[in-house]
Amino acid sequence: MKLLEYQAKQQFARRGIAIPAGRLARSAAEAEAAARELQRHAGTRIAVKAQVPIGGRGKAGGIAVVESPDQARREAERILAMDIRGYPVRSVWCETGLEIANELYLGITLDRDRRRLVVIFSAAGGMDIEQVAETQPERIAKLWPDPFRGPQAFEIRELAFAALRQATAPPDGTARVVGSLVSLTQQLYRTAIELDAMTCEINPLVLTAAGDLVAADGKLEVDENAEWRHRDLAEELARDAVGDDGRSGDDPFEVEARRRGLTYVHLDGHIGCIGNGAGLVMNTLDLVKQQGGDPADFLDIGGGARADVVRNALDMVLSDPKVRGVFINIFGGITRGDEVARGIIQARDELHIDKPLVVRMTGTREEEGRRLLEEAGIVPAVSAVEAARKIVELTRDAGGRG
Amino acid sequence: MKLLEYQAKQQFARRGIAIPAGRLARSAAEAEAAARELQRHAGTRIAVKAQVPIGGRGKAGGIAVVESPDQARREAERILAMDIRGYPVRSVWCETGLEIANELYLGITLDRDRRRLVVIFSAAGGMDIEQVAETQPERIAKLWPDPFRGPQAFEIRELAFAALRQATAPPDGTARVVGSLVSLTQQLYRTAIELDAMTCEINPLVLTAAGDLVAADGKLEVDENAEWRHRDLAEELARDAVGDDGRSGDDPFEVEARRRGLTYVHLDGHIGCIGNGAGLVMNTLDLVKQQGGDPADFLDIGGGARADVVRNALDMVLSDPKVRGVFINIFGGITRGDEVARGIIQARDELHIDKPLVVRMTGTREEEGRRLLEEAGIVPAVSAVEAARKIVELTRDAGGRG
Amino acid sequence: MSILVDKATRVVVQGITGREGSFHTEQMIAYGTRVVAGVVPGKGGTTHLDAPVFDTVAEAVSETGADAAFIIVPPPFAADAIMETAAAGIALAVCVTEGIPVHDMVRARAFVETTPTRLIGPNCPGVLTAGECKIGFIPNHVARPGRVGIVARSGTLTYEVIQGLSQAGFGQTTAVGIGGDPVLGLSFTEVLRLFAGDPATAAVVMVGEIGGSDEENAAEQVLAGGFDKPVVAFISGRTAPPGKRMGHAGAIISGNKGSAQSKVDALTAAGASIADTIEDVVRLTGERMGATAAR
Amino acid sequence: MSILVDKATRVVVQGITGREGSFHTEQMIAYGTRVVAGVVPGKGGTTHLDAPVFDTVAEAVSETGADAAFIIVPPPFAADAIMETAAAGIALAVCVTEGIPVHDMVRARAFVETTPTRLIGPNCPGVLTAGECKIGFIPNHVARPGRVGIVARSGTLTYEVIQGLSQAGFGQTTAVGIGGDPVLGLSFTEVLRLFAGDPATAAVVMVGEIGGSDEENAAEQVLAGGFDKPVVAFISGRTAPPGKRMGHAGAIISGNKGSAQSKVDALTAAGASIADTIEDVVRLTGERMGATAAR
Repeated sequence: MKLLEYQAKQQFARRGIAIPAGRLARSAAEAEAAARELQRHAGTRIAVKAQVPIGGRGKAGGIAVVESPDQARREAERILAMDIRGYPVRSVWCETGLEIANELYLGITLDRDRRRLVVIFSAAGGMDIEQVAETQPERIAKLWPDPFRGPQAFEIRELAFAALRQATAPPDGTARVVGSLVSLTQQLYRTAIELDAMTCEINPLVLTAAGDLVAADGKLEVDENAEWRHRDLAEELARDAVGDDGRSGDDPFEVEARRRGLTYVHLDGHIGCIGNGAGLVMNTLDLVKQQGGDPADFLDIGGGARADVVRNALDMVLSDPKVRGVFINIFGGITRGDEVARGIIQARDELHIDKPLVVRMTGTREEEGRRLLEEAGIVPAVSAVEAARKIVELTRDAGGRG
Repeated sequence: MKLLEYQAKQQFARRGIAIPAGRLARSAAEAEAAARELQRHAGTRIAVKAQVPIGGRGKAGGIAVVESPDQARREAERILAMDIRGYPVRSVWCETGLEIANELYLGITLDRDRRRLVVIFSAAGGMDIEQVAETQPERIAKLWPDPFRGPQAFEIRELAFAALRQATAPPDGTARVVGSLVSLTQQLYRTAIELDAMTCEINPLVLTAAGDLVAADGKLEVDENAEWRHRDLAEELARDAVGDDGRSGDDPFEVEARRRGLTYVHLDGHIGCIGNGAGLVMNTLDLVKQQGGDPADFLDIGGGARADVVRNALDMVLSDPKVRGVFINIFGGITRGDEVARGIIQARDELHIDKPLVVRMTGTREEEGRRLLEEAGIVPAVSAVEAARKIVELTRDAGGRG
Repeated sequence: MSILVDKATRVVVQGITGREGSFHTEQMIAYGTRVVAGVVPGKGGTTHLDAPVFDTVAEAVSETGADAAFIIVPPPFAADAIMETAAAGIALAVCVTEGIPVHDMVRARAFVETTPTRLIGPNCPGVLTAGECKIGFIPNHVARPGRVGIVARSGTLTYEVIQGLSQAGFGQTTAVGIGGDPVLGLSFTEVLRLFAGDPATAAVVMVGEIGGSDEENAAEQVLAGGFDKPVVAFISGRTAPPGKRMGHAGAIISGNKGSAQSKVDALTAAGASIADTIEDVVRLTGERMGATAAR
Repeated sequence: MSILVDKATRVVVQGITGREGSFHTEQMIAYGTRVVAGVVPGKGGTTHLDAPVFDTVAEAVSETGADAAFIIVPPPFAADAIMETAAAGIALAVCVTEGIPVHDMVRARAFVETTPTRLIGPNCPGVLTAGECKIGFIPNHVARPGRVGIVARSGTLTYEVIQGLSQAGFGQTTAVGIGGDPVLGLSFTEVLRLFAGDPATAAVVMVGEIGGSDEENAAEQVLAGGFDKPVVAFISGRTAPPGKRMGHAGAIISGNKGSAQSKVDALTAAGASIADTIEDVVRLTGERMGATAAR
């Protein structure tokens, strides 16, 4: 689950992190009203920001700073008509501008190599942070908190002093900034832990002229494996997004696959690919390409899939009209050949599949599985390479290559 | 801060622990109304329980189980007139009765020897738990969770299975009970951590006929050193208790001392005792007794006390009309002699003290302190034993003994 | 010889009475694995597949001397089961559960590090020493005893490699599927070190995939430092679509590591032969071992 | 010889610029203690009492080689300061702060246990090696060098004992005030073991008090097991009123331990002489040491 900026900020605010006052708007008129309301209280400039679950919207023109409600309406109209890297903009977040003294960076993510979360802090926040990380790594300070203890105040102070010493223009009142960073980092860490975040980021983290730290942007991505722990959040997001699942820009096939609970990536080719296990499916795609074919998708039925999952998968893959045939590659381990065979036969019969199906089947219960397929008139291939060759051949015959 | 039963239960309930439905009553009429209300919803028997911050109220007759609102009124009237081990009963908690299958025990406290919290669980809960602990220690299972990790589910299962194997009549559906105990223990542990509890206890923890675990009683004591972290709780308690500070039964001198922020224990004698450091004050009391005197109090001004604290302490001690004279025993370490001397002189002058004061002063800044006292006409004693002898002599002269 | 498991390994199965747990335990027993106990809280005192069932791992260990665990419990309970295993002093824990929340695994892995327990997985096919013992899902009939060690991230590709090698006549010592999750127990680095110390293993096949930098680390820390056995490496996902990314934190941490090219480069520099297909793996293994030594 | 601190000890003061921190650092310097650094977050780069001030303990250690810390910061920050000290690799941390929440100390103590750092306190008068070094509050003029080791819970009674011994001509090696809080660093047990290994210490005075069972544990685990130096023990609070108790948990854990009688019994059984007053302490020390050996 990727939260939109305003949703992430609401989660931050709930845990004590300061954010600018703001309102969500789904139309130009709503944006105008929001700007009027915000200026009544604060009287400052207003930022109108595209809500899309992807970075780089600023450089793409998805953020405007306006002086008046009228201007907010015009800019919102323009932004709401945009499509940012494949994501149509469905809403804008209008918020009061900040008196910026410094732009810092604070983020938490998983460091796979260390098998821990890492807290990243830099005094060089803003849009160029990745470049800073590459060219001036000494300006990025990192902390890998003990997973049970979490970041201790002294560790955060060490992190903060280390980064601030590398700042080109160290902020005024370092002691106060460091003190605020200690609580802020603990709040952000708590957010990450409580929400099972894979990424939890504030960039820029604004140090205002008045000396306060404010989250001027927010990114938050929840581990999909942990969604069962966050049903309330998922519901809240759904409610918040008024009938939209918050992943508005996604490929419709992928949205449908998620609804069906399948691990599916939509691609451009003509050959549907289904396998058990991500490695095997990736290899299946590689084999298809090596044989001169173009995969239409990546679909992993995972470990231990039963007949109904296989039927579901076939139905999904064939819902893409570009698909001319399907390559099912099964090496049974936890997955059992007989279960998969039953699913394929059932799907073929019930869904009246008339496109070519090539099934490679080996591993646990392969004999039972192959017997079932043969009895149903489906000839299983022996090796994966052979199967790949065969499906490419069959789909080429079926319609000529793109 | 010792919470009353109903306050502890509210804290439990807030963290997901099941408690019986209940109402607080401060008069017999309120108890009658509460019983009527509770019976309307549940139709069961009602327990009317004295709210006092001390154990043993059941054996003292502070709990009645009633069948009707009318009976609730009569029992509440009786209980509200009681004084349980020095604590007058100011309120009763009326709650619905439970269908009890088993009475268990679950508690968390500090284990000084291990320097950790200990989780204690027994299938032999109820009033005799202390006796069980003494005579059948194998029926009490203990767990010392890592302070950063807290109790893990598997550790709680080990604890629970160990205790349940020792149960004389193991409850039905052990697997379900153990599963519930895992969440309950983690909730109780979270309560203890979040509230800085020195003791956090459910006894009896009732396993109902329906197979649920319900906290039939609750004890919760908050570390006084951590009260600054729980201002909201203190306020809530004060609000809840309607003008009463929830420590209704306390000695009025001790209540006043707490208000003044002093560490004071009221005793029965005639000699006021003030010192810096608990060990020194205890020794001061010992010395006074050895010399044949009776201490009127224990007052520790703590480490680093300044002049105003000393003045405050003298004022407090002398507010007890039984006090005939005061022994001030100071061995300066972090506490400085000159500061203490200034406080004594100021107090004598401003409070017009005419009762004998004996001051023993040595340690850090003792010379400066002694000089100040001498200049003000107060002769400091040289040794503590001498000082004790002198104050006993002076107070005996002042009014004859006991 | 072999690494991690052999004929003497005594296995306790956590989740033995579940549908999957039961099926795969049967498969393991059929392979020759000594399954000495099961653990299912609340079912202590019963028997399943001829093994005594206990409420806790600690009891299973003290009653049966189990020294390895097969953990096949649902995701919400898996991290706890891993910690229970480590706390009970089990030497090897194999967790096959898929879908464990990453934060759970970060904690479980940190817990395991405070004990001597070795963890394989989660979300892995497990470990198999040809003809002696298997813990996990590797199909029973694909392996045959020999001199090739296998360490792989992907489960199904592990099977492919074993099958390919066996069919070509190259038997195996031990195959280890370390799993594909972001937070794992044993990594390539640690398994390669074990193979380095195993005299029975004459060559190693490594099956990596895009993401993380375990392959790069293993190449730099183990293979480049005097690893004296031939290594054939296969990296899957070279044509996989790049994930859609959000936020900067990931890029700050991983930089350019994790791509297929980065892995191929590091492994090539460390002296490994790079295979483009499973067939390639078999061919290169033959070439590097010399036909005679291998079979 | 001595234990814990001597002339070479290099001390960093956490909270050096506070009113109390500043005053007691001056006293320590006047006693001869080598104060090499201060730590106050945000005041790094300044100087106080001729010592360089740093933002973090880690920097103070790397810049000055400090190996002991005097921690005098307010209660809300004290547990964190203790952990920072331990994480920075300081050998001895002395925390005098009073009023640290118990749960904070449970965590800080557990953290310290994962490091080689020794913690004294909190809520203690600190440590003093006569004529060489003091860290804490023990008044400067009461101690004199000699052969008696002192370990005490109460701060002010520590001073009483030192003064009493000094006035009677019995000098000291090291006096350690371990503090009276429920959760402490060094206990009687650990300090007595240190005295057992210190050839300069010829006798030990222990000052305990009611509550906990440190005194009983030390008696059973150290004194009864071949501790070959005379021990004089004083237990304060024998006439103190019993606290009002609530709940059963405390009683289940401590049983009958913690009373003055329990401590006196355990110490007597372990061969210690029990003193009823400070005067008694001095007299018994003289008797046990033999007048000549002592002075």
